Amino acid sequence: MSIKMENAEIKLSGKDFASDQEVKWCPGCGDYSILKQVQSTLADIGVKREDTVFVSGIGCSSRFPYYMNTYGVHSLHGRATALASGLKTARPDLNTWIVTGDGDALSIGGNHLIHLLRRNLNVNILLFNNEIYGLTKGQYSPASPKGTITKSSPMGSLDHSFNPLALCLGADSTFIARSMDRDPKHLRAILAEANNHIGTSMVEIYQNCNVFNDGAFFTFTEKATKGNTTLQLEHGQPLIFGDNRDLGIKLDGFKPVVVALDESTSTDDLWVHDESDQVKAGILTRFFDIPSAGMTLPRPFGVFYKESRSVYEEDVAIQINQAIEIKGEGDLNSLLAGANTWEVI
Amino acid sequence: MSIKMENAEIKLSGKDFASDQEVKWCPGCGDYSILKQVQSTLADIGVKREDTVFVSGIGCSSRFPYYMNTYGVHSLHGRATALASGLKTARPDLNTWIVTGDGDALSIGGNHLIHLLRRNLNVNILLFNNEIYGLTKGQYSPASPKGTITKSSPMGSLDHSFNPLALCLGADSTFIARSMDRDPKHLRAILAEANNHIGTSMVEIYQNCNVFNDGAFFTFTEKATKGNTTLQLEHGQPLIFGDNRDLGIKLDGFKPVVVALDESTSTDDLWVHDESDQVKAGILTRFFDIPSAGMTLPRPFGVFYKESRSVYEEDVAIQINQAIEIKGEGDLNSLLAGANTWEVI
Amino acid sequence: MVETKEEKKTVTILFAGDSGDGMQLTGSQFTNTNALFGNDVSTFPDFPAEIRAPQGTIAGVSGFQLNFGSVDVFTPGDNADVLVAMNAAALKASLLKLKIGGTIIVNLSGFDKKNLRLAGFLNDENPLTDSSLGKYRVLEMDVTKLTRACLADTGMTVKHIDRSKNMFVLGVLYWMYNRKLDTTLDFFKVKFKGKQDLIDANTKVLTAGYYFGDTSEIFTSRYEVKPAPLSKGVYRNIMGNQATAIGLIAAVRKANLDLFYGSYPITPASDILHELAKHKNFGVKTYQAEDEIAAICAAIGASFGGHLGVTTSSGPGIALKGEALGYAAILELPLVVINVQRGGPSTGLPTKTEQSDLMQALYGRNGEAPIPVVAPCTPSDCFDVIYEAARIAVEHMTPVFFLSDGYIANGSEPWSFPLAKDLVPIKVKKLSAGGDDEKYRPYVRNEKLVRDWAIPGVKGLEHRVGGLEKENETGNVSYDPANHELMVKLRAKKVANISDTIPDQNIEIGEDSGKVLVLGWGSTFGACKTAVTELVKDGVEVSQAHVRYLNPLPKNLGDLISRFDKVLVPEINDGQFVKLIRDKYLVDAIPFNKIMGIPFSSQEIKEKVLEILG
Amino acid sequence: MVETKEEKKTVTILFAGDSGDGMQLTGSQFTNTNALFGNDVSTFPDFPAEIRAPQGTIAGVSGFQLNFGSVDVFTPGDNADVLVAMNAAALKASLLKLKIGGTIIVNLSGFDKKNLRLAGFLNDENPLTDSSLGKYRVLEMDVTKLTRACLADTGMTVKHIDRSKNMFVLGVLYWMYNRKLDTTLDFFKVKFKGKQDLIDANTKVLTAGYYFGDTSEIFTSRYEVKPAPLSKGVYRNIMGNQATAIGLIAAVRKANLDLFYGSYPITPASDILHELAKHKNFGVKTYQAEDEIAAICAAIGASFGGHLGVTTSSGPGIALKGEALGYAAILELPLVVINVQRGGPSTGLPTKTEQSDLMQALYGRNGEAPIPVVAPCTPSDCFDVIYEAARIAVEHMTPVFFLSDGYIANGSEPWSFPLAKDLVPIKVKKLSAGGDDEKYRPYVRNEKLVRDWAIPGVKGLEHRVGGLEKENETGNVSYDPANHELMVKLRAKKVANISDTIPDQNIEIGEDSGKVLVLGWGSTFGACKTAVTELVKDGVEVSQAHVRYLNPLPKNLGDLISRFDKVLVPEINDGQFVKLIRDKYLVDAIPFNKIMGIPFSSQEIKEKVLEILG
Ligand SMILES: Cc1ncc(C[n+]2csc(CCOP(=O)(O)OP(=O)(O)O)c2C)c(N)n1
Ligand SMILES: Cc1ncc(C[n+]2csc(CCOP(=O)(O)OP(=O)(O)O)c2C)c(N)n1
Ligand code: SF4
Ligand code: SF4
Ligand SMILES: [Mg+2]
Ligand SMILES: [Mg+2]
Repeated sequence: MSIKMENAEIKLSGKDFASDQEVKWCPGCGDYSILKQVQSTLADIGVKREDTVFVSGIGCSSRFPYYMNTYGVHSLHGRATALASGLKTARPDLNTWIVTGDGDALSIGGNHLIHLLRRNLNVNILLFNNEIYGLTKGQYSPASPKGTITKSSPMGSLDHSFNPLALCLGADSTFIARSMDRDPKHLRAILAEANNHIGTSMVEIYQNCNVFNDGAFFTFTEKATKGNTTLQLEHGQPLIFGDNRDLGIKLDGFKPVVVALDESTSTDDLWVHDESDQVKAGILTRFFDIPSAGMTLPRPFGVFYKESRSVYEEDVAIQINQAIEIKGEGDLNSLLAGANTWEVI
Repeated sequence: MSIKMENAEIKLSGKDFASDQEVKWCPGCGDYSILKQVQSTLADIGVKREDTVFVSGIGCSSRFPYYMNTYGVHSLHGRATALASGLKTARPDLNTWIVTGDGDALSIGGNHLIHLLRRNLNVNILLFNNEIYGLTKGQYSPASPKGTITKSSPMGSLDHSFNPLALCLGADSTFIARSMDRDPKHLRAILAEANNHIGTSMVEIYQNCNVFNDGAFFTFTEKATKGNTTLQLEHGQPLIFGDNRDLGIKLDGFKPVVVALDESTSTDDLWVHDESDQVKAGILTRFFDIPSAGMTLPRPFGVFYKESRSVYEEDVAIQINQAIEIKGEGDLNSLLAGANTWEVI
Repeated sequence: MVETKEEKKTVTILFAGDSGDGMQLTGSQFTNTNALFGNDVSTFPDFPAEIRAPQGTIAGVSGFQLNFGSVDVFTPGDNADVLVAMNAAALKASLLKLKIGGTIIVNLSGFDKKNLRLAGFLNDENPLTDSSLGKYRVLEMDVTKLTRACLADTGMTVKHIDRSKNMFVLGVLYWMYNRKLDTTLDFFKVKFKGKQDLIDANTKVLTAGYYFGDTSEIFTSRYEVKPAPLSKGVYRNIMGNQATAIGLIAAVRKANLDLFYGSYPITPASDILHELAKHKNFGVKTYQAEDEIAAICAAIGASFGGHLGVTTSSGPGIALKGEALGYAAILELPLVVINVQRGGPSTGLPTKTEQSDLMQALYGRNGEAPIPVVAPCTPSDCFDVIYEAARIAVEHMTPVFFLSDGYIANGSEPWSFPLAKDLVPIKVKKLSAGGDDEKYRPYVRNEKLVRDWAIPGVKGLEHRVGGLEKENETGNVSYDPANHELMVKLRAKKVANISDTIPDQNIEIGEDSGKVLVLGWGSTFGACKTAVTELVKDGVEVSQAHVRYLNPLPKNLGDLISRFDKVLVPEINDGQFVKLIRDKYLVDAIPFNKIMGIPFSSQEIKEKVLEILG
Repeated sequence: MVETKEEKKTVTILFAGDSGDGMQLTGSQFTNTNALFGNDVSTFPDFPAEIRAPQGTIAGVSGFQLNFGSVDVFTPGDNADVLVAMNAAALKASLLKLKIGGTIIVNLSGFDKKNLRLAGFLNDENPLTDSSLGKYRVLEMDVTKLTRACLADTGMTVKHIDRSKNMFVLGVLYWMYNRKLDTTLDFFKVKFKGKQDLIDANTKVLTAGYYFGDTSEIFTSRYEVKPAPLSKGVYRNIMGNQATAIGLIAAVRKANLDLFYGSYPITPASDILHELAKHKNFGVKTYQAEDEIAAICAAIGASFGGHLGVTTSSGPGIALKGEALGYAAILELPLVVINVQRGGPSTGLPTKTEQSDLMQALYGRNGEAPIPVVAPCTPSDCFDVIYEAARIAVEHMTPVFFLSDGYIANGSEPWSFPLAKDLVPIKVKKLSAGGDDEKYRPYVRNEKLVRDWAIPGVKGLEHRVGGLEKENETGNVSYDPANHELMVKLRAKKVANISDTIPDQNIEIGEDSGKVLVLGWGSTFGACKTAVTELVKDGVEVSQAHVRYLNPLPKNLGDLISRFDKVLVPEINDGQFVKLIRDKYLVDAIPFNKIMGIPFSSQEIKEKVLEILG
């Protein structure tokens, strides 16, 4: 019983998904680009505006729904995932997107996030990770590397940060991916893949907060460095990267190693990306931590892992149908009367 | 700056750790055994009663502190981890134990749990997993396998369950282990190891709720089946199990496979347990899910993973000392006066 | 054997035994049989917080009190006429509740050395053998032994056999009160379906108990409690939580809505979840959330999606919902919030009853966020009041609080249930298409100040809602000072307006003016009604009014109150509703409080009324 | 150039510009200089919720109002004498706050086509060129151009240069009010330490502004605001949140305790966390928790461990703490809970002020869990009141609510700060060794009904605490009905007893009886005081009393109130404290409410008083 969403009759453009509200992020904020890519991806997908809902929590990123000319819910801090779970269970027919920040999703909302992932409702989560609390003017978040100096940590934060995608994988997420604000094409492609996945799609998006954490991801997003620091994952393809695509990743046992692609090493020796391999996906999420022999591992982008598992809201619908099959459609009068009645005359 | 706990002058026995309160679990409940093992382990460790604190949430398991003749806090549902984090940050000198249930830790308390794990305070978490809500009289928990029939799921639960240890590993836990109520010796050994680990020690304990979920773990705990269904992890030792210790686990790439130990396969071919290998620990936590060629994988018990990482409350203390070194011990009069004053005469 | 038959108007029986003794089952079977016979019935189960507290101890005692009569009964009885004590601890824990001169039926093997010790009797002390029970009539029988004997040849284990001993006692009581065994025999057939041996065994024991009454010499009389003059109609027996659950289903059916029930288990509210989970064939979606916050947020999400979102908890869980309640209030979406109150503060007394969450319901969130509050006053009233809660929620686009409590939730009474067709209609105004406006304006209001319910999927109604202050009509985020004041006032007025749609406050008993008004709310109803009825009979100038709508209050309440010299407000808390009354009407209303986790007795109310009359 | 010098008693200046224009900095520099000069000062910053709302728009306007005088000032001023408008939007948003006849200093380049359009002026409409500003004196200068010219040869980029334009305006104002530049020049040295080019550039622009005032012909007069007759002493300027932070440090120092501060960021409370994080050399442990629940639970854990646990939030975050608050109350551990209130309900108006969380503080949790509530009335009063909160928490073993608000938190005033040695001592009664009892009984109480603080690590005091009802004295779990009532009453009495240790309520202004009493709490203090002072001068029979202790209330409050014909309760909410007064004293207290996210003006209070006098 898979739920089909109807497509729009008239082809809409990205602009048709923009609401009439003035966008109020800081000039230069990475959120602008993400907004644009989401709008044009929705147009590409061809979903109807009235069948689409954006649910967010609280944070700069969570202002997102106001800018979408769809249905929208700006919920409470950390609760977008919880609210969307109810909405999607009630209304499996709605194309549901959750927009959240690293504070919203990982700090106050961490529990609802992992529970949504395990239940695997068919929704898309866009986690705008800027490694900072933007809206409250710059405190460290659970995604900020230890030692980050902020208003609330003038001597450096002391909390070991989460590895967001590793956490999600630990919570039995069925789809994890990473993209960034500054690569529109990549972002659109990942958004489309997320939308296609049946189940909870978790997309971490590196987003620059140019006011409180400017340049947190510049090594991965700027031309000068990006080639050697990022790895584009493609299913079935060997892990190759580098400005000249002359570097690759090999597995030495369970340890990823960066190798130069020259006479002695061919692409055949390289690790071939397999989206369905949970263990390897786990290693990829840990490319932060693992010190590779002599060389820093690049940061992977793309779809790390994808798994097909039944979807909560469908199971709910199926169980209701089963109940009706077994007991018959509920009859209110019998329910009111119960099993034992007597009459007073 | 590692914190040393003083040991008791007089050797105490397990009974010395029992409070005067009547134990009020159902007759036959697995909690009794755990209580006893904890009491005797504390005696073995030689910690002082007055330096020891048990913090729990709400649930049958969470009544634990009342039965310990130490300091104790029976907190709120899901909040033991949060409360203990404050206590341990304030008082790094206290030997701190958290007792929690699968509902308490994984349902309402999921967020505080994963945040405690990443912060890595030096405390021990005992998660009594009975795959049910005991105290509220039998609803399914996030640890109950999908399809579990309970009062709140008369047609079977629809929520995919957490893999508790995989979740903890995803949250960057520095110590994860599993034991059971029905193997006192094993449990005591693991408790002692947990206590020795500097950092948050996460111990999942399979516990039988004989009233609402009787026998959930009998295949692993009862003599008749236990040999072939359980795997005892020992650091540096090959993965051997079976009634006659004639079965082993081999890795086929990243896939664990059960092999018979005969002429063709020797123990040298087997996977050797390495507590420091996070990737392999991840595979071990997934022994639920991975269907091994033709044979069910045994359930591992013991220490899965152990890592040394700095401890939050020590970092806090260090930072305070640094602040004092740099600025000098705070002077209240200067603080009151601030930087700019003027006098009215 | 001489058999005298004594007629009784009402009888109160208290079954008390160990948690494992099946007293709840015994009590409810006896209740059902009496109800079906035609008595009016009221019950009150009282069990320990532990699943199975240590056997034989006071902490482990589980009680079930029921009051049945040939006249209307409004409470489970102040004091018991008969106490069934399955062991020494049960006797010790319950004796205070027995009337002087009352009957004690004791299970002799529950008074052996071990049991006496566990119950805390000192060395060799035994109430059965010393004179301490002199004021009562004690009927001893060795239930355990008799049951074992009865099933000796079945091949069952002793442990299994002992589980049936409550049925022996039940049989004895059926004999005493001259009741048929049919209801319970039918019950065996359903409960032990497919296990004929168990059906046979229980039938055997029940019948044995009945004949034991008949043949043994220890009983000198049987009692007759005739059917009560209940109004004509078809009746069933119903518990409060059950009534709440089916009330919700009835409401969504009549409103043509789907029900989404987001909840996290907590005593004494969980049974509503359990009941609803049985009725999936009504399309009910029960969602066991990861916590109370997730539960209410999911329910809000479902309401945004066009379902009736409902969420339930008890005190501590409700405390967690405060932020989301304010959110639901500012969104102006329908939501029903059920609080089955228990003893507080904090974790408090999980299985005991209390009315101490009224202030939390009225004020427990940040900012100005008034929410309607309604409270049922008896188990069956839960049906009517939850139905009203649902009606108000969807007709006025607002969260609504339903304040039940452990006493009502677990209590039961006969209920002349309605027919589906006779339930008042619930008018839902979901928009089915976009309007003429180019941009849909979600916060445009009708004459009652209620906005429309615009549900995703409808073209032309795309809109965004959120917790920031909204511009009037458009709903766009607005920081405009004057707009904020306007919106706060509009939301408050919308809730206040509900008083136009609710009935005037009535006088339950007594004249509509006089010396004392007993003004209650919630589960004190029965005790107040019994007390005032008796006082009025005695010629005391006292009346009773009982409030079901706590916010907004009925329009005529101030006027009604003003016609009495004194106003007494009994509550199972430290004085909460009384604050509301004093603030609102500036009358020196007198608080009367009991904070013991147990209901008032009607006697206590009577005495208090007489006391303030001087 | 003719220079006239006009003497002024008080002057109110409103700096308004784009969020990026540095108005907050300009305002606080001007404040500090005036304060150091000896004026009495009161300030009120008002900024948008967005970090940087769209440039040039009304939503992006950031304002800073300050009132300084040669007499006592109690508010940031009802209306401004001078409005600094850096662009068209700032003018449009702020004009209403300017007095008729007031002065507007405009930055001409902020009124170009683009800015006019962004501010929402229609085609070709320009307030500077049409007659719409006829009622004001407009002083135009092209600040942007002048600043650029001034730094043209520094090689700085235009973007960087433009950042200094606020300093030009500040220089002009220093000239207008005849102030020295020293304080600000010193500030540059600290702020731009190590960046000599920036120090130089800002110095240049500030000086240029000053000389511009001196030489340009547009100013006809300078003003003189003499030092205020502040009481003798040493002063500093202080903001409310800052005073709160250092008050906490002072309290733990005097109590010889360690401070554990568990918090989760939220506007407008976060600055307390930021301030405390700067003072780790006082041993302060700041803990940025994962959410508000974790923050309060961690603080409770720290209190159990013997620290003073403190937790802070604003409305929505406080709502999340309800369950844990009841828990702290039943544990009877010290805990300070700070709510810096903002506009509600729900997410509401995050950067605006409101007093609408009083009921939440009093009642926002399940069960009977009374908690003391105190509220500061000015920025510097935060110090005294948080100190009191800490004292009450540790001396009475209870959580204590401290209700500040956005207005006080961000406002500032001169403060005659105390010496450490003059602070009242705080008596902590931590037990240092086990007693004679074999079993330590943690809930034994002293004559004030306060239990001891027994801290882990001490031998012989091992004990367990929890949220279930406790047996009196032993603290063991108890379901005993009478014990529950006893404990509820004991806890309530313990809190009520605090009224013995707090000062009687005083009359702030006016006679101690009369026609009208203006009875306020919290941040309405200044407006009420100004209003009543002026009315009294005019011979009106009105007095002011301002309550800092909201629970328990001062013992004499009822008596005090009863001596007035009418009681007016002004609040920045829909009427909350007034409910308490009506309930408690049965007087027909009159609510006076403003729910606009902004404070009362003294004029509003005056008018209301006159209105009710008829
Ligand atoms: C209950 C509650 N707690 C705290 C806040 C304050 N708050 C608003 S947004 C936010 C964090 C925002 O960080 P993030 O989610 O990373 O979003 P960003 O602004 O960086 O996009 C916080 C702490 C709130 N609004 N509500
Ligand atoms: C805030 C709150 N929500 C719900 C409850 C009810 N409650 C008590 S224990 C429990 C679950 C217990 O399950 P678990 O943690 O697995 O412990 P167990 O009883 O199985 O040992 C629940 C839901 C509560 N006490 N407080
Ligand atoms: S504060 Fe940061 S995240 Fe927020 S809008 Fe500005 S740049 Fe973007
Ligand atoms: S309900 Fe289950 S877990 Fe709880 S005490 Fe009984 S057997 Fe143990
Ligand atoms: Mg962020
Ligand atoms: Mg459990």
